Amino acid sequence: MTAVLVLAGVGIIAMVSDAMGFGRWMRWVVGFGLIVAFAATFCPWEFATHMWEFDHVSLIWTRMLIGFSAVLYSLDTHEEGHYQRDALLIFSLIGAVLMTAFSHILMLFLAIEIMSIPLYVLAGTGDTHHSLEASLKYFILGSFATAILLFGIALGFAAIPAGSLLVVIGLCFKVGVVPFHLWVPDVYQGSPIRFTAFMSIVVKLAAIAGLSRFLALGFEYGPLLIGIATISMIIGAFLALHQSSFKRWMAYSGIAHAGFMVVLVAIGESVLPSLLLYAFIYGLGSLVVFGFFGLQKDFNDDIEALKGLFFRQKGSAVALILGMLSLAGIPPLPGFFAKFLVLAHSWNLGLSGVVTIAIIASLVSTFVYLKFIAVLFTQPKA
Amino acid sequence: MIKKHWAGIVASLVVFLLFLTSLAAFNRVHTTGAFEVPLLNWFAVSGMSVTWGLLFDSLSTLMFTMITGVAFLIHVYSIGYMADDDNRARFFWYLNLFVFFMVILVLSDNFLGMFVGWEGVGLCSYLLIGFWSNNRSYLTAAKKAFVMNRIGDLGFILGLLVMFLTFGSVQFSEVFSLVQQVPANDIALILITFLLFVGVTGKSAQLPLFTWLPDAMAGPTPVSALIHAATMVTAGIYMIARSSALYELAPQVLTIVMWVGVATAVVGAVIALRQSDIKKVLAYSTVSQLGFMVASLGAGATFPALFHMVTHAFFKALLFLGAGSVIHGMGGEQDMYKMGGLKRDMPLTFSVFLVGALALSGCPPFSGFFSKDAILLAVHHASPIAFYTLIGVSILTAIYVARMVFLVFFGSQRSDTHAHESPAVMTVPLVVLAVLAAGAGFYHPELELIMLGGTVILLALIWGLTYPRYAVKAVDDRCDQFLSFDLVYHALIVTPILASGRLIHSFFDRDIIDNTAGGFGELISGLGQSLRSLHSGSIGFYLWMITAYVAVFLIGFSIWPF
Amino acid sequence: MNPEFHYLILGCILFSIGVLGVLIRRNVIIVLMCVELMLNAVNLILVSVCEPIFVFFIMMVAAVEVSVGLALIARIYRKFGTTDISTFGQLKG
Amino acid sequence: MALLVLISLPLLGALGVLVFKSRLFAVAVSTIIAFFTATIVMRPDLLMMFPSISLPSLALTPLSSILIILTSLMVLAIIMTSEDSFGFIALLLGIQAALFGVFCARTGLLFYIFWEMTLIPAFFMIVGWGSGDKLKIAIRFLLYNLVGSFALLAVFIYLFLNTHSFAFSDWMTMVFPQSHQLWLLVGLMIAFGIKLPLVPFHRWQPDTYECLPRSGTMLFSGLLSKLGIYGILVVMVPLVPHAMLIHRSLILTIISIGVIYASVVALAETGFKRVVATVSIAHGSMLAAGVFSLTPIGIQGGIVQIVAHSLGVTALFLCEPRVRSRFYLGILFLSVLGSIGLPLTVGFIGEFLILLGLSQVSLIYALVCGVSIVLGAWVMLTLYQNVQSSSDTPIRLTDDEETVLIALVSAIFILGIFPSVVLL
Repeated sequence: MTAVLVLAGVGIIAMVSDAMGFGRWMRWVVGFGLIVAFAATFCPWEFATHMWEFDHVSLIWTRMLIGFSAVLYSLDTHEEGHYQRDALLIFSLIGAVLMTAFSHILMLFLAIEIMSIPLYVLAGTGDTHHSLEASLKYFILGSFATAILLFGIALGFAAIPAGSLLVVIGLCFKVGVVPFHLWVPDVYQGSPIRFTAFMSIVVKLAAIAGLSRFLALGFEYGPLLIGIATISMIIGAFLALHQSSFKRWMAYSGIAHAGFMVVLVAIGESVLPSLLLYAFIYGLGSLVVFGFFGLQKDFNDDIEALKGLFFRQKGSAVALILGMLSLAGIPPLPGFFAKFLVLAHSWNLGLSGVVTIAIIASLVSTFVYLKFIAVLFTQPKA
Repeated sequence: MIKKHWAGIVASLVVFLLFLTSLAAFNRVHTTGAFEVPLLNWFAVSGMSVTWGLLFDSLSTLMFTMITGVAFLIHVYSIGYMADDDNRARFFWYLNLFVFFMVILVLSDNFLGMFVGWEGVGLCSYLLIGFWSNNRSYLTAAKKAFVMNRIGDLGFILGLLVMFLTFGSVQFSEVFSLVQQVPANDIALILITFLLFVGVTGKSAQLPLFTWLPDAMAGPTPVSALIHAATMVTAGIYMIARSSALYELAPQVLTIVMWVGVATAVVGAVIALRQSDIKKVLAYSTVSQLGFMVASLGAGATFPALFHMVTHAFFKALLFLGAGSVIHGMGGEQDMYKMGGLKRDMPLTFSVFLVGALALSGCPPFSGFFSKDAILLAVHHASPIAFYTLIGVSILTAIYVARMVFLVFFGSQRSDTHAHESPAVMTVPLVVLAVLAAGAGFYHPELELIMLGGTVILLALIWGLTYPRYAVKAVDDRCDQFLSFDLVYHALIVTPILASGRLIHSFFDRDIIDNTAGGFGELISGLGQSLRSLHSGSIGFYLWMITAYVAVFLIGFSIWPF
Repeated sequence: MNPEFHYLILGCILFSIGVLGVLIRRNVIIVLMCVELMLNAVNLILVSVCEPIFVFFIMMVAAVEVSVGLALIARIYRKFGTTDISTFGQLKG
Repeated sequence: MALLVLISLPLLGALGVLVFKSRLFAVAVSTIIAFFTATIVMRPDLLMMFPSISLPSLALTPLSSILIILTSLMVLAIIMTSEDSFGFIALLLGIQAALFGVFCARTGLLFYIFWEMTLIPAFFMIVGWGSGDKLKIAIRFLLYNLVGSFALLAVFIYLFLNTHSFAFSDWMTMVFPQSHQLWLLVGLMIAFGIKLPLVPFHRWQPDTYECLPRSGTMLFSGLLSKLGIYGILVVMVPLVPHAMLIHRSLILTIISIGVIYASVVALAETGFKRVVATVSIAHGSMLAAGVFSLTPIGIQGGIVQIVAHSLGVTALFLCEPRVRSRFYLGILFLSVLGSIGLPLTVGFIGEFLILLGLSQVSLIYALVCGVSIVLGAWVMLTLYQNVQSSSDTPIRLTDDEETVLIALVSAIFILGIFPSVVLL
């Protein structure tokens, strides 16, 4: 909880920074604040209300989220004067953190909103047609989904069993799994890349955390979720085949990975450690890809522009390759073990269908990743 | 002089030393009996082991002596014959290598060691046939020789496999002692002997694998004399003689062997009648004579075969070297119809060649008469039909020999190249060989007056009849493609294989496998492409989709609660 | 047949109307209003099952959403001169 | 522990190469590795100088000893003769590390990890240093091999869940029901058959060999293709012996067809690299046939043939057409002899033992494979004569290449006369 307080403080400072006129320090303040927040997650002084409870698991989630955001922020080279945006980012992060720790359904709803609403705005800060379109889509679809989720909550209170299903659907929307993934590619592609990175790492993981925590309240949607998850793996893998936009490409790979994670979520609390590990490894991979590569200044979103990158800038190319290979699940990189866990767990439960589809999907997606990597080695047509 | 010929001289000396060794071994074997010299434990795998040693007994030492003797003479001869070739040194080291492998072949004390020599001499034959490598057709001939020999070798090695499975060893001593326990007509035994004989048909140019031998004449003439007349091609004879213990227990195979031999003798002789190239004539005659030996082996008579092998080694080497000297004199000309009347220009060559010719056509008292006589007798015991066939073959032999002699040495000169007698370094070996060819028969003289008289009269008749046709008029009845098995083999075997190769390559590999594999790729990427239409980009559509799915889930939930 | 049930029915009907509006109408503002309608339908249900805190929070959130939404729409209108959602279809595939 | 050092040495070497950018350094490193390997294998007692941390997951068997020595020597040879940039050599060393890993691994997980580790550097070699339509070829190579890897992964997961352990020892002691054995067999067949490659999984191979630079081709044909047969020997044979025995005749039939298939295709191929590549498909299939005969002698022959083929094919690829000096032609001819298995070359021992093993099953298989030997002689001699009578190429052999070639060829003949070194 202290972390949330720290974050809130930093957010407010950032918010008013321009007025106070110490804008040029802000970057350091925010970065430092994030680190302090991360440190604060270790401080023993915790208090639980009936609204939230930072138990062991949610603390791990929190550290993951704050840590990833901190690294992302520190690697971000897009110098821009608008520190309100950083403030919004931090508020959104607060929402994400709260999502991992809610113990009352109202808190879940609020967390989602706190997380989403700043992002509606941030998506549009690119001020291009794409950016605004992304913002609009995110806003309309997002609020629509929120309304459905709320409706579910309401029905739940009215003791109508279908309510929890609607809540799950609302969460699936935030996670971005098929068939509620339609917004993901468009929004990721349209938004400025620093926010895309934030969404594809922090928001996705927070949503996963929220989903698992919600199901932990005692709702049983295993078969449904597993079905959704397997379809997501396939869709994500196949649709990434023909993408020319890097952000969109990452969106689809994220959808596939979300599928893998949702399998673990659906299996239940018994595999929570595996879920955390997978989330961490996924976050790490995307962090490397985005942070060490995507956030570099001279990068425009076009994959074709990456031709021969390996021969131009070895450093970022190698980082990108490593991240990609990890996401692809090539041993000995961590991604392999994550996927391996999913396969092993689902085979253990006799879900041979899932295993088969998962193997096919990861075959395709491995191919997709390596095809992407191969681009880095092809000399551009002079 | 020395400087120019050092390679040849060294090589000849080496072989001469080997020859002395062979004499010593020969002597020791005939005084104190057979003895062995172990070399190394080659390899041992799960129970079965192959040790490698040299075995000196009467058979191997006989071969050893003959090979090194003839080889020495031919080495000396080659010094003169190859005098102007830039690659002499290489030539001589190939020759030495050949002698080495040949010795390995005859002295090894196990079949696997014999196989090593067996393939080794094949290799040297390849190298020497293709010695003049700037001529592509020579290379092709060399390749043909090697591959066809390999076909035979496959039979050999399969035979060895069966031998291993049956006796668990390939050592002569063990196999020949174990074979006594095996009942006659045992299937394994039949298989072994037959497969080994397949090897023989390759190496000793029997039907159906003999066609490489005539092409092998592409090599320098001394090579033809040494490898393709005197020594290598007789390896098969040696092998059957060596494993006669096995063959005796497989009479059916023996019959096959005999008839293959007879057929080969006939085919060789018939084809020889129509050749225009002097070396080709000799080559086919070699095929035919080898047929004689094999037939005799098939008749179960080992000694006559070996006897004929030795005499044949002498007179055929003599004939080849004589032909070589003729070719040398004619400046590389091999077509008999461009020669003629050479007996004036090269009297010495003519006389020794005549000796060889008479020996080949089996005229008493030359060696050929006695050995052929012995073979005929042996075959007569086995099968009269084969006997009369071989008599006919001998007559054909006499005819083509006469034709060759008359065309080359008699009549008028038919080309303007002025032939000259060869240098002493070439003629001396010729004389030595001539003496051997003439006298070797008395090693084992069994005179039968009927045979003697019959042969003399017959030969006189033949020579008288053919003289006007070839010596006076030199009728051109050449037909080099006469009875060509090559055309058949090409049509039936070579072309189909190559064609199927192209077919598989283009059809199975490209069309079937690649398209199947590629098909999956297409499928995947097509799927990826088509799924993209799901993301139409229109907000309205997305809203509809979400609502629809929510509805679907709700309905599904109400029907069947998860 | 207790009264809450009627409220529930009414709420569901309102919600469905909202959904239909969102689906059918092309004008962003109308869509936004329809979303608000959905939220209020939820509020109605929640009131009927007496969850007052919820209602307040939802109102607040709805207000935030509307403000953000209107700002966004204003910006879009200023930039493109239209508020028809069907004109935004560049990001796809 | 020593094995850990063994595996990490090449990786350090790779880093060093990237840092120092010196070919001499690369040669030095691989020499050191070679010596180290030799030490480990020859004098296990010397390992006491390493802190003895027991690593059950890594161990040396006689077979893997042979293979790691082969690997280190081959890599040394390749690096000595390589004219590619340092990135390439670094990848090469990386692959060497992975190969060491595979050969030493005693648990499925390590085996699979190192197995995959060979794949990625290989992929980069193709896309980075290949020629022609390299992207397409690399992707095809990748697709084939990924299918194989995932088949392997599926099998390993199955085994893991049934034994709750990754150790080979636990796997081998487990007895699986017949039907499962069949599936395991199929999966492993795909995994290893693609790597080897066996017909009909062979189509990635000729293009890849042709596209790679020479050192790459030597690496792929001489070492990487051996992974397949090693897997068969170490995983397949001990794991599903019954299924293999039951379906032996079927497998052998398929493989024999493949042997003939490849030999005949080789007759239709053109171009030095393609011909050698296709012939080595035939050799690989024959080698597999020896192992699948499941007779001690056949397996033994297979192992000998691994060494023989590795030496022979490396020498052959090293002698791609050059200035036709007498030395070049001679060495090329000797390598050709090695690859057609003339007696007194190690290839002969291998082929003879394989044929013997096959004939213990049925003489037919021996006959068919024997026919392929005849065809092989035909192909290789044609190849040699084409080079012999082709027009000159400007490149001539460097001293290093001559040294390596002499070493390889003499190894071929020495092992042919004293084969007991490579007989287990």
